[in-house]
Amino acid sequence: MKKAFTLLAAFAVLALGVPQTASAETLRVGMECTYAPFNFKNANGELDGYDVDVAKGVAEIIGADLEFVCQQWDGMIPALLANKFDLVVASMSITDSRLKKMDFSQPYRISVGRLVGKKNAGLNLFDDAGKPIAANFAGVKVGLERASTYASWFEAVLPDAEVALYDDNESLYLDLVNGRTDIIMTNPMKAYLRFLSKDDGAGFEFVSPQVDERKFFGIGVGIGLRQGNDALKGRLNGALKTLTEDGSLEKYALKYFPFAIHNEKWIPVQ
Amino acid sequence: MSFDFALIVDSIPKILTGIGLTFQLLFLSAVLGLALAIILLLMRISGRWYLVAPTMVYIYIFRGTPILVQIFIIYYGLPQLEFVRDSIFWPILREAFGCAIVALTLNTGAYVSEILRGGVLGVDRGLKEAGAALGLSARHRFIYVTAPIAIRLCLPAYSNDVISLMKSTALASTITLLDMMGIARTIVAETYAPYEIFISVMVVYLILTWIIQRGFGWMEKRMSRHVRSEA
Amino acid sequence: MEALTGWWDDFFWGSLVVVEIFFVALILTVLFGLIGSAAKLSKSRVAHSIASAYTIVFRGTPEILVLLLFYFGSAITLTAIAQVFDPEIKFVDIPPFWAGSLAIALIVGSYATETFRGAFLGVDPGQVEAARALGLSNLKTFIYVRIPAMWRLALPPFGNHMLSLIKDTALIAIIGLEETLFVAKQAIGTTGKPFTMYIVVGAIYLGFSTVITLSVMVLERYANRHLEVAR
Amino acid sequence: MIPKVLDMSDSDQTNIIQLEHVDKFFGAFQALKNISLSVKKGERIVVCGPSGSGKSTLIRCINRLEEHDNGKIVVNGHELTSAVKDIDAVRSEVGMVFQSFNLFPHLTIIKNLMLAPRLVRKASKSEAYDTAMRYLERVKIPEQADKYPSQLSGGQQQRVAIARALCMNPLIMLFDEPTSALDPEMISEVLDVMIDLAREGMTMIVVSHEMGFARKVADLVVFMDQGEIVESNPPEEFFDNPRNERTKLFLSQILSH
Repeated sequence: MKKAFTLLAAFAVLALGVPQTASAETLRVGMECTYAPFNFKNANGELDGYDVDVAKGVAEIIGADLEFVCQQWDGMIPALLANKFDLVVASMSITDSRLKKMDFSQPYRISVGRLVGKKNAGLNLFDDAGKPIAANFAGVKVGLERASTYASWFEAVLPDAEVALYDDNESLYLDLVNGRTDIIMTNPMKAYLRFLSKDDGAGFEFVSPQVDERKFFGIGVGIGLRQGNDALKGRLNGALKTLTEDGSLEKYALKYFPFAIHNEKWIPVQ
Repeated sequence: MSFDFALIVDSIPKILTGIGLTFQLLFLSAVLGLALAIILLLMRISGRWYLVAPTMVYIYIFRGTPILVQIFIIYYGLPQLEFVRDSIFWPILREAFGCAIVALTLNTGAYVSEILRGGVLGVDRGLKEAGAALGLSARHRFIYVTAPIAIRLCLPAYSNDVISLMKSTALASTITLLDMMGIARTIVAETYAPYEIFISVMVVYLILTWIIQRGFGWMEKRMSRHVRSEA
Repeated sequence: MEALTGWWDDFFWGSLVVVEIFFVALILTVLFGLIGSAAKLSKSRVAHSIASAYTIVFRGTPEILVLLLFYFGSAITLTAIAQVFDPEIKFVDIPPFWAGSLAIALIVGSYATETFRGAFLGVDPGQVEAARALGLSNLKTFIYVRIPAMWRLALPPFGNHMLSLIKDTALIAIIGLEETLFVAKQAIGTTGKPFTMYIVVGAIYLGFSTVITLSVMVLERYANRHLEVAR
Repeated sequence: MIPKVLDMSDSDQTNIIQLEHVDKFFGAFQALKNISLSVKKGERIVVCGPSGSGKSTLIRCINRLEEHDNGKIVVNGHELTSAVKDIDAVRSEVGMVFQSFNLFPHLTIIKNLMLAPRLVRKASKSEAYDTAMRYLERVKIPEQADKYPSQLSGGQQQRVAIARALCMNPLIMLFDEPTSALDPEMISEVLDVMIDLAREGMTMIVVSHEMGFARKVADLVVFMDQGEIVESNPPEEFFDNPRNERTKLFLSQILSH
């Protein structure tokens, strides 16, 4: 039996690894890896996308190595807090509720949401002022990503809507096509590229104006990090400023979209 | 590390709102799965190759692949096929609940039919012969001799399978259902407090397991009165 | 099928991850099973209670819950423990590979505990007495008599544990390890063909299950070679 | 000494069981070799022989618990073939008592007895109950009616098993080593029931090594070895003047202690 315990002890040391200190040379970056075109695996099996480009650009400027960690969306913040990685570069919007638990850099792209539904379905969900008409959501099944800004928006603004929560963005489109949901709310840039411009999205269109209530969608998408890392945050912001001003962010966006998706001018946000 | 007890107190009622769905998934798929298992068993012991072979393939496939993959194939995979969406099954497969029931039923049916077969094989051959020697038909022998003895023999294994099934219902949370697990995951996503929430829901699952075990223990005791001699 | 072009190598690497986890977890499962059964059979009340609590908790909780709890909880707990010894330590972490392997090994190990316990009890005490009478030490009796005799009894149910183990690896996709199911999700994102991709995953697992089943059959024949009737 | 079958002149020549050149194989192993045997109504046959000689296989073929490979078996006018449709009907006329009792463990004694009459004979509940109680009284354990088999001693269980077979009013009773699983002190209680049965004129084939029983009731003692009938004679002849060497050897082994 003694032997077994020695073995176990030896194993424990192996498994726990070396305790790490905060001043890491290597920064671990959490993302979904299935959220094209922001973070995804390309045909060569390499991580690619706007978020990935931003992360690499930042890393180059601050002189750190990167290690990417793939994480399902609903566990992204718990994983960050549990120290599964150091940064979230995963198209995560900077919102007040998230700021209570974590910290963000300055935004590196804008954050909005938009509803997608069947063409000519006669859905009349928003009034002319761009406000949702709650009554018209009755009987409409809505697909959302669990723990997304869109889910928070629906819960607050349309609490009676019939909502199904998915573990990843990809499933939203699958079930919209399958008819299990009538509308979905998601990032319009992604919806356009991944879905509306493709064959399987041909019968669908945006059925709402852009929704960008700051309370829910925040001031944009930033790099997430644990609280209390102000030095790191300062370095990230410095790098993002450079990337904005030297045109890199625009260059990254143009790889995937016909337009830029960041705030064109560097306006530091409090 | 701080353990937020207030959060637990807050969350438990929310988690419990999902217990109804967990129960529905468990009971419906347990009952349907048992029916399927009996059909599979009868096919398997029919001795006719055209009934035996498909049953064996079915059991091999469903026991040889992860239930999570089965759930994904049924929920996300099947709609890719045009004819499935045009079929009469679409109203069931359209709903996440229907898909979960179908997946859990098909899965547990394969396991339970093997358990039942073990029970049937465990019945002493001499007892079946005694029935035959009395002139009981094959059907009567199965109903009155083999089946009641086999049921007692497989009860312990069956109770374990019901517990496995209960644990599998938690996977329904991966296809949008808000069972206990689904609600727990949603709360975690909102509160970023996995530890507190997951431990709370774990306690609820453990209580359910305990209840199932107790229930079957009681049933076993009642059913095996004949084994207790003189006591 | 052309949807699969370019994805074969990803599935291959994903399968390799499955294999790695399987073997790591297998070793741990045997370890946990042996320690657990030893504790359950020991005269120490404390060891017995700890082992009982272990089997109750891990056999009664959904696998997905154990996995999530481990993935998120381990770092928080270990960090808290480490800080007791050295407040300078900011965090201690288990990589997902180890968290996943450890979680499924603990789950299946709880089943193995019961299997090994039953098998140890099933070893004919006469054999042990005979070995002691021949002057073998306690340890030598354990290694040369009890373990081999126990192993023969434990092998068939342990074969089933190995199947559970391989199937539980599918759950690790939920904590983001890039095994086959995760590869399938990525492939679906590009190709929009969920049925095709998940069927591939199912086929891969069916292959693994088959290999394990056949290996167990070979092992069983080897373990029982002394029982073969001389011809 | 109880009266032998010879005085039952009314049932004279009809063979209720007829085996002609029966072979039975288990894989490559031949369990029965060219067995021919005829049993008249009311006749009592005791089959003995060393273990593995095919005695059990022989009587198991008679109610088709084993299927013979060659030859012909006729029971009560029905030839047993793989095509025989009413094998259950044939079996219901042939009672069988097993070495290991084979009572249904999940049923009480009375329900063990009532099961087949209810299902096969379509007897009413009260009819079946009355018959069952009558036979329980005959085997002298009516007070055990509501117990479960596991609560009875081996001798009691075997007597229940005999009563269970009798409840079907069989024409023939087959006994497959009915006492060899019993503790010595219980053997006689079972044999007594069997002797009673013989006295009433039941047609019986008994596989047994109870030579005292054979002497007492058998019309014919059949000795089998290696799947063959080696010798068959009335008991006086068989025991006092065995002809075959194998019979002599067997008898010397079985009677020497």
